Amino acid sequence: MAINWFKYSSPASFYSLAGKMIPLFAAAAVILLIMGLYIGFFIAPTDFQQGEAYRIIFIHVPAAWMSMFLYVVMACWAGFGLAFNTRLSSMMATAIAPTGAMFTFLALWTGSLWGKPMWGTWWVWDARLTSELILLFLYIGFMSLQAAIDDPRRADKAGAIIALVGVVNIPIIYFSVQWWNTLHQGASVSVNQAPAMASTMLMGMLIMVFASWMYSIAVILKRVRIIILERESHTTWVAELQKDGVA
Amino acid sequence: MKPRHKKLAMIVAGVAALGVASVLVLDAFQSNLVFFFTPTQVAAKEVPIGKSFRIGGLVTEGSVQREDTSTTVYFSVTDTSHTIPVVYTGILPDLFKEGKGVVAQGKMSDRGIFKADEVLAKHDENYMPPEAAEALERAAKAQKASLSE
Amino acid sequence: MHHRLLNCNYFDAMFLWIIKRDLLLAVRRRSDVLITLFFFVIVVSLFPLSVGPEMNLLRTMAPGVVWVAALLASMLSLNRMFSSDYQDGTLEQMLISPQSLPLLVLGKTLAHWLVTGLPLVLMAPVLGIQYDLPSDALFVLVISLLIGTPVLSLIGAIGAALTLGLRGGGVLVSLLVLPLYIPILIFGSGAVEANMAGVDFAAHLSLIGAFFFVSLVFAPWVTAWSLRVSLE
Amino acid sequence: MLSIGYNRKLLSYPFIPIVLQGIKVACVRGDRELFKDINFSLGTGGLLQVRGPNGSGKTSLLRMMCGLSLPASGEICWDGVSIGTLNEEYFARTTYIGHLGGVKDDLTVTENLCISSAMAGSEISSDDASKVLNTIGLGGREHLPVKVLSQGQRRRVALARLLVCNTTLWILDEPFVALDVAAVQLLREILERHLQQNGMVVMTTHQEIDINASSITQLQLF
Repeated sequence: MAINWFKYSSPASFYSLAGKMIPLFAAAAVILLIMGLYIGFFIAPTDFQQGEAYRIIFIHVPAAWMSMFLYVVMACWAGFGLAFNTRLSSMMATAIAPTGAMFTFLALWTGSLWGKPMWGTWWVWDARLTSELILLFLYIGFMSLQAAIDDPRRADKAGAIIALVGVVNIPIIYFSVQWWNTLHQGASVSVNQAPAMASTMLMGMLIMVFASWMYSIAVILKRVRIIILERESHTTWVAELQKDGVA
Repeated sequence: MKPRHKKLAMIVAGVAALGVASVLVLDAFQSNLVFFFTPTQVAAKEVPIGKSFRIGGLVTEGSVQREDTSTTVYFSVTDTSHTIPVVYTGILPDLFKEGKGVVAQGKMSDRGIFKADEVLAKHDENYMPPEAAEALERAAKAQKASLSE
Repeated sequence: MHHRLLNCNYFDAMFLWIIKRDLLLAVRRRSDVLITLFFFVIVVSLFPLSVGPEMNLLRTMAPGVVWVAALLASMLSLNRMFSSDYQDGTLEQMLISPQSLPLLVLGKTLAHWLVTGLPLVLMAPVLGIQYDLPSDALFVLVISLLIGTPVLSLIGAIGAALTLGLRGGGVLVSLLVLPLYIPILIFGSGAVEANMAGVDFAAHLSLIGAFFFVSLVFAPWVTAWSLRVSLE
Repeated sequence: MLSIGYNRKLLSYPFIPIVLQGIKVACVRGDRELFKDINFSLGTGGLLQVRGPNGSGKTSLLRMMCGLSLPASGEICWDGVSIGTLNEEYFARTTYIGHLGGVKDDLTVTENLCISSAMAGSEISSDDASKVLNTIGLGGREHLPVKVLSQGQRRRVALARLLVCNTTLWILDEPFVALDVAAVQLLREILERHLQQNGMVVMTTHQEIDINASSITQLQLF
């Protein structure tokens, strides 16, 4: 089956493709979310040292992963847009930022809720927590810079530069628990080691990760559609679309 | 200098600067840029004198003593080679247990006791049901017993 | 008289030209430089007034306070880095000059540091004395500022270039640049604290040094790129 | 032809004809398309006059020709090569004087000229500078800061760069604005001389000024 992928790099055709894909991803997100939460809160066993409070990992860990992952994806799209002057990839970057910021905030917030009963403090200035907080600032900086620039082309490029500069922070967050002896524990799931986690717990968590992915894709596609409409409002295809919508 | 040479010189200078930077980073990671100090470092007097700092390690098995009338707790922190006695008044976090990780902030007193203002529990990255933990522990004990025989 | 000062006859002196030009402009507009310095002094002096004169407390706070004030002061001056050149069209000329733009940017950054960063470094010991810092801690403070403030100028240049000519550029530049400043702040004040605590402080300084070299290589380049984007 | 006091040295114009060419150039500002499918071609010794009402994109087109901004689509080529890939090589052959003169208020007239010409790649001594300033009618004001000069005099400081630069292509945005009769006449002579020496000029102007050139092209924007 031959699909002409380049066809979808134009905003107009991507707009309709995204419209078809959103319901699929949204449905997948809802189903996985229900499954993940059910496993996490009803099936997964109590932890031997943290008791019930550990269950926050089912939200905290996916959120923290997504916060970093989305930043990298955002920077890639932005960099791609900067290098090849492709409008759609810059729009993708703009669409990712709010979701990334949301997940970063969620990771910080749930982590803080976890920290109080487990560590005995809401917040501690160790390397992991500080660098994750910087990540939130970077997302906010990216969004406000883009919001302050009226010309969309300049906004795309300027945002891309700041996003690429901020990428330095990602390895720092990820490796902070290895480089410094932080209060934050090391990774439970990593590429080169067997997970330090019972399998039901791991399954619940991974399902929640997939749920977050599906959710992010659905929301980002939705946002890209809106951005496309805004940016392309002067084109004929948008005008026709609006006419159809009225009729 | 011709422009081409100038460009080359700039690239060489840039690479050299990055080389220096990586040497500096490696150098920094050799020394202690730490969130907490270990009991060994405390014993070796590598810690701030007369200043507040953090000490981290495991709570020594059987060392926790609580006063009946107050919330003052005595325990010691170990990294298996050295052990430092700690005194703390206040509420301990849920995860504070003998044999588990702990990070305490405070000062060394003159008598070699660490007076903590704040005690934080540091848990590890392992998650498992209690039965599994017990089974692991039994296995470890059995192994130990078989080794000592 | 001044034009003789500017008369440099060796080849490829553009880097020096731009530094001399910016220094000359700073001399002609002394008040801009002095405002930054006064800001630094006033912010540092506000803390003893607000937290009380207890010397132990002040000594503990000093590294952090001096570093935060230095950071804010250097940020305050970032807006001026390119805006006047932008308004009178000289920035346009720099962008289409046959000289290497990153090198010109490096020259401007160096000039910026010489008129804003260096005075802060020189001023810091005086302010440290206000906080009753011991002399070796003062020394570490000055060294950490000496290595750290150029990084503030280098990274700040990126933010200044990106926000050129925008509404509310001043606030925006802080939003962009402050997160990137945090590591410098942590290790800069960390070095002084470590020294006061009697612990080895070299690791902190090494890390700031590493930041310096990395930003020396990449920041002018990114700034040049940002300027092209902003002027397009 | 009147003599122009200051003689440029070392004119390095190659005598192979060079062409500045625009192919289907388009410009978008914000959401609005200012122009599209603009074609032009300018050879050695040629003058290209860009005309059009306010807001038709004259300045935008000139900035594209300088390499300050990229066309939304289409290409501008120098000697057959897109100027986007030439960069510094191309910048060494062009001089641009825009709305903003690129003159610093806090520097003196001489300092301004020395620095701007150094930046453009041709350093001059202060003696050369004062000769040029005499020619352009700023004699006696060499050491005044530019901020005390009149609008027309500032404009002259900016235009003085044309007399010291060693470039082929001059891109001038409204060069005659704010100039008095004598200065207009002087600038006309400078331009004519440049064209005779196989230079190239692109300019926008609202005034009707007849310049003698072997080839004059008009480019009308709407």
